[in-house]
Amino acid sequence: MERELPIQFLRDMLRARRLEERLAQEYTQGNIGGFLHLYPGEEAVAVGVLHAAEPGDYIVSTYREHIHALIAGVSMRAIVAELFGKRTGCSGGMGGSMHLFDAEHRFMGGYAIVGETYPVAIGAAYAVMLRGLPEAVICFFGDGAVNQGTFHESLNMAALWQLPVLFVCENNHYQIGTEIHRHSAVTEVYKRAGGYGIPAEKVDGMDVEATYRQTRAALEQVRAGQGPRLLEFETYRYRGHSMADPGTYRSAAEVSMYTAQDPIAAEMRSLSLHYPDPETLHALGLESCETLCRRYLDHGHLDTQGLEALEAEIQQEIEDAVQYAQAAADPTLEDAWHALQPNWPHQALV
Amino acid sequence: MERELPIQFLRDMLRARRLEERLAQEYTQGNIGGFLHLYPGEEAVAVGVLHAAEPGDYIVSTYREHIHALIAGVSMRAIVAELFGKRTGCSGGMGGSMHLFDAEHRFMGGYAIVGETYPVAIGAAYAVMLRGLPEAVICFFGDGAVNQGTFHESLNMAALWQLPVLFVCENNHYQIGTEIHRHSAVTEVYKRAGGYGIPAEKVDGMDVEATYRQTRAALEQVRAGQGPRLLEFETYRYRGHSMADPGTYRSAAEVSMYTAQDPIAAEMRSLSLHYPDPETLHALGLESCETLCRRYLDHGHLDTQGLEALEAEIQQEIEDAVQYAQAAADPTLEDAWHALQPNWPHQALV
Amino acid sequence: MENLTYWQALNRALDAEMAADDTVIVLGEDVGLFGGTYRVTEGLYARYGAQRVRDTPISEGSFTGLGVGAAMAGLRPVVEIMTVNFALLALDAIINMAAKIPFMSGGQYAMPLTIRMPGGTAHQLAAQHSQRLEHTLMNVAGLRIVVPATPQDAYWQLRQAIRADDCVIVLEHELLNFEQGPVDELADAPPPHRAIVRRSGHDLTIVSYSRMANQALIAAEQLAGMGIDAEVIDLRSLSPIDWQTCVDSVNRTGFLLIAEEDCRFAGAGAEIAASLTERCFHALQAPPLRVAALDLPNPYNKTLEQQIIPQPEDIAVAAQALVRGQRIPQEDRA
Amino acid sequence: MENLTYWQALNRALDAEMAADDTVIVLGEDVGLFGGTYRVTEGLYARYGAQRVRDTPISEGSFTGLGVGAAMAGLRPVVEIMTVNFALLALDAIINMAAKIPFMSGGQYAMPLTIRMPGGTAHQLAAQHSQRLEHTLMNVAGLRIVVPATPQDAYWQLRQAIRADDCVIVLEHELLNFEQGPVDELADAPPPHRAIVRRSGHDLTIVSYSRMANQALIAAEQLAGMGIDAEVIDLRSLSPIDWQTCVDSVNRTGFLLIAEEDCRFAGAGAEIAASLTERCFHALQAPPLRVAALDLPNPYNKTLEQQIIPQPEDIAVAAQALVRGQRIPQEDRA
Ligand SMILES: Cc1ncc(C[n+]2csc(CCOP(=O)(O)OP(=O)(O)O)c2C)c(N)n1
Ligand SMILES: Cc1ncc(C[n+]2csc(CCOP(=O)(O)OP(=O)(O)O)c2C)c(N)n1
Ligand SMILES: [Mg+2]
Ligand SMILES: [Mg+2]
Repeated sequence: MERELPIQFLRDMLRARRLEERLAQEYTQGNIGGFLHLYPGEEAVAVGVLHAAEPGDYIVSTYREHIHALIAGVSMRAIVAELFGKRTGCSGGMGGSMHLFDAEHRFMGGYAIVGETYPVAIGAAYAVMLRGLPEAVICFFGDGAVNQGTFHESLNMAALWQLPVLFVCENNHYQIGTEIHRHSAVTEVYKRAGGYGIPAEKVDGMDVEATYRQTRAALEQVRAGQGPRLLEFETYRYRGHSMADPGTYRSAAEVSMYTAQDPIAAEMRSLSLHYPDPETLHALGLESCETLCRRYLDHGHLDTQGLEALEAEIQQEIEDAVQYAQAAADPTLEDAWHALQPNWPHQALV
Repeated sequence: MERELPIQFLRDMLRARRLEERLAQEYTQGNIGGFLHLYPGEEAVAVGVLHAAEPGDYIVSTYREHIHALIAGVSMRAIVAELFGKRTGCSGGMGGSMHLFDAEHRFMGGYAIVGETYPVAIGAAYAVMLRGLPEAVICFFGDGAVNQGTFHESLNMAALWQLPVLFVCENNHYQIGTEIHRHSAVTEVYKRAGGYGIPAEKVDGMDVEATYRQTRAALEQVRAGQGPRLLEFETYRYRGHSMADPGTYRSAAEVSMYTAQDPIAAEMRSLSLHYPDPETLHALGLESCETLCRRYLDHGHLDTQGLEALEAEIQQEIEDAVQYAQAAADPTLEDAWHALQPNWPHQALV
Repeated sequence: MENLTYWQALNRALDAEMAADDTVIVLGEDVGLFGGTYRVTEGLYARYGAQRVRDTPISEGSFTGLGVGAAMAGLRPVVEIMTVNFALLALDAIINMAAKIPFMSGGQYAMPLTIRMPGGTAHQLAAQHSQRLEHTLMNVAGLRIVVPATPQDAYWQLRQAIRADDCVIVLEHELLNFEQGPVDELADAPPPHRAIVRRSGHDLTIVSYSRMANQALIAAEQLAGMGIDAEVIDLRSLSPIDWQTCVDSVNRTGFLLIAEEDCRFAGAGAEIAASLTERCFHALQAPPLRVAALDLPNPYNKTLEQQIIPQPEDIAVAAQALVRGQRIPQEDRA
Repeated sequence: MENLTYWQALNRALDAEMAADDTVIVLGEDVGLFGGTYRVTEGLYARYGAQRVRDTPISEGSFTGLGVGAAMAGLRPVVEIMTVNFALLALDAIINMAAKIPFMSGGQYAMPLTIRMPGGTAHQLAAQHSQRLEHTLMNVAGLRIVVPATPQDAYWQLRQAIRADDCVIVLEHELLNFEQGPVDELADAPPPHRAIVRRSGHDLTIVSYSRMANQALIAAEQLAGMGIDAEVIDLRSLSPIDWQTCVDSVNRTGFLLIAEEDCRFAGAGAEIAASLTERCFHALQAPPLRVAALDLPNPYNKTLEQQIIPQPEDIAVAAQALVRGQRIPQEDRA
């Protein structure tokens, strides 16, 4: 692996982590509205997968997409401004946290209806196939999204027509409060690709280098016209499903059910439903960012000063993005009418 | 196998075949309207499967369901009257060919939107599970219906909650004019049950005794609370998709594509799109009814007089049903309003 | 008589019916162990167990259809679709199955199915999470639709829905869930589809439903300050609609204003305006006025979101212009 | 100038656009090798090949969504949903995706997607195969809806739909498919959403669309026999609606009758009645009258099916009663 890559990985993972820690604050201060679905714990997937992508690739994501957008190249300013609902946000303030779009970076959007990313992805892939270009479409989805009918319909068509799509499952083991063994009869997502004859593998989504390597290999086959591939990344979200997700009353319901749960499952759930303390995470070997820092320090990829410099630079970038967003103007009703149908103004409809 | 069973099989297969030959005539004479989807060629599936069922079992079917209803015990009179749109039809003349219902025989209906039978079936099975009864739900669907999202969603829930459903795929290799290898990435339907951990097998759907044996075995497991099972019956429809299906112009389109098709596929398609002559069918060993007759004559299950008597008795039953239907009255608008909400008349809504 | 939030009232209604009839089951995403996204099913999982309070996968089309099949086989399922927006994935089950099976079967099958779905514009949930579906469901023969605006109606109408032998859609409003109100669990309920006059007045009739009915009451107070005495009717039900209560009022006041959160073009208000025009044409002194959402998807931006949905002030201003015979400026692009 | 059937006109339109622009693709069930259930895509498979004329599995939700993604990536897909009835499975793709993506993306993405769907009441296809969906789609900001009633309009409006950069729904009528009419492929088309006066008269205005507009013309002839001179307006588009053409007419005639095949309750006619009442209130001598389908699913029985859908005679009788100021008996249960 190239010498600088590890540093880039770490840099982007820290950018992701620090940005979202800040977003959580901005949300509690009321600068961000609606639902806010955060990514801490899952950074190694977005960073590894998107570093393996080419600029010409299309990306289709969910409502938990800030980091996908960031790593895909969307400016932090445009992302934060969108979350603040501003005119200069990447969706003009119309979309918000769940609907980041950036046509220039082929970031085809965040979709808030679970299961919508599949058809959008095979559609873009259909266009790529017609043009015969060596481009790929990267389609993100969660473990819960696997049970939506569109998964089945779209994977069948992708395989039937050998479309250039890489299906990326971010398996964090939860559909909001429902653990995977309670929503899927077969809990190893990659096995479900067999029903369509799509080659699939499971990858350790907490190891950024593994996610990068495996994705790169899969994308090569996809670009070579060998049809779709599916990768299941075992990963982990440290926070609640969304900021709106009140952990408070859940524990009560849990307690009344604990007896029925095995200890690991209970441990896992409590992790995903409450904010776990760093110790617990280390104990479970789950703290992707810190683990990575330590590894790179040991391997001599970087030294403490380097790390501090990196953190400072990132703080700087975040400060700048937040200030930019705060200063930006709100969109007007005119903007809204224009966004509805960008083309109408130029057409005599009636 | 009990001594009388074979005769019952043959009897029901002939009843099915002769009835639908008559329905085709009645349709061309304008006594039946709408779409009429006929079953010739597939009789061995309905007869074998439903002879293996118990009276307490629920049956959920498609728009190609006349024979499922007939073998499930719905009277031929009520079926023909429904196709004639009469008040005494099994759906009061409101449903027609695609919507036969008979609550008394737990025949939960013919559904005309492809893919609707799965959720209805798991719903009935959920009720059975709650009551803890040794009943099963039999869910019919075609090879084309496998690609509807409800297949995926419903089979996952059936497996997750171990619901007592037998999924019966009537694989006649066609989705109207689209052959299976052009609509499914994996053409062996039974393999697609693997994605849900549902045990599944392929069965020769042209052999009534095989369909009976395999279904019985599967139903025993289902009733024993071992969860859902799926059986794929390889079968075959001799006629067009429906009476409305004009074979005429298709051949033209085909010719322009023949080069691209392999001979067997072409042979198969031409078989399903035009009415094949008996010789061709025998050559392919596909004529279920006649093959069965010959086998039974050879095995001495019955003799020629017996066969003639059988045919005569069946003609009699069909004559009677048609006359009954012709004589029956049309439903009134009053009946329609009542059918809409059987309960409203008794309730003060506002 | 107790003060309960809207979600608590719904919770009590579910609990009462589940306790009274063990064919009643609840299913939906996170309704069990998690206790319901809007807390409506809180505690039921521990009380009635995983089989009667079933957590489902994200498979709206099929778990709603499961409710249909279960209802045909003798259960009284209460399906929770987490929000109206996801019901777009279940419309085949609702429209082609639940609404039509009793009819297609010649009346052999009843459809004792209740489908709950909170919807409407909440706080900056953006275009895909802020929709209304009433206009779509109203056009479907075979469905009944209730739209409770108060905890008391939420309690009454959900219990009535579960006991009805037809498919009843309970359209809740996300912003009402945490609002409080008195609930009398013992009082007799009015018929499920009876409209009520929430405020009587003689200058004009404001017809509304769900959360917007409460907004209309606020507007009525503002109007009182301007010397205009508005009558406010809360329909409580959108299918069927209790026309008589509306007709009596409009014939007295001569002016009709319809306040709805739905988009104006082909929204629920269109039917209300059209039917009441047919019934009260000669009593009307001006055309019925619809105060509705702009024909735009919901923008995420907070200020814009407020602008596209009618606020009490908008209702008051429009009502004033209506009775004073002034022209009402309409944001209308289509 | 040629005489073509409605399906041939649609076929010519597709052929012309596919020949002119190779980003135009057609997809749907049996549109290719089979030639299309209603023959609309006949011959295109042989001419443009399997990639541009794509036969799909029975996966309405996803192949419609595929059209959305393809449109975002630079194609101009024409999705055929075999009939309107199956579109209930694709409403998330149409409403939550196609209609909202341009808006949610702040106008970054256009949506050059055309969705064709034949619908309406044909011959005894029963409840699940005889539906109308216009009321549902009209309420969705971000969609445009055309409803051609003649081969010429079918040709013009489908070509315009394919060239438009917005999502356009082409609602065809199953019973129109084999009707003939003159088609001039060279003449300039009127704007896609302009209504036209198909017959001018001065006694009353009949507003209609799709097949029912043709039925209204028949009724108008019957009315002429009774000495009543009806003006018949074919809307051609249900979103947006060309109000001005209607207003001009109603202000002249003073009477408005709306003829639609949709169910009466919350159907398309409700919006037409409500908007034209707002715009023509003082010119109206009687409330706008809706002649629509009964609020029932379609019965299979032939006689009943005819009874629930307005026939030319029903329109004529209602029109007569309207202008003569008599009461119109309404079959109305809800
Ligand atoms: C069709 C639909 N149903 C339900 C929801 C509500 N919802 C939002 S996220 C979510 C869980 C999704 O879980 P998963 O796919 O594993 O993604 P994760 O949130 O874990 O990243 C649910 C049920 C929705 N947005 N869309
Ligand atoms: C959702 C939906 N899409 C399309 C149709 C039109 N259609 C009716 S039958 C059919 C083919 C079904 O094929 P298959 O499931 O193999 O059953 P078969 O007709 O071969 O018995 C299609 C596409 C429909 N009825 N419903
Ligand atoms: Mg998850
Ligand atoms: Mg088939």
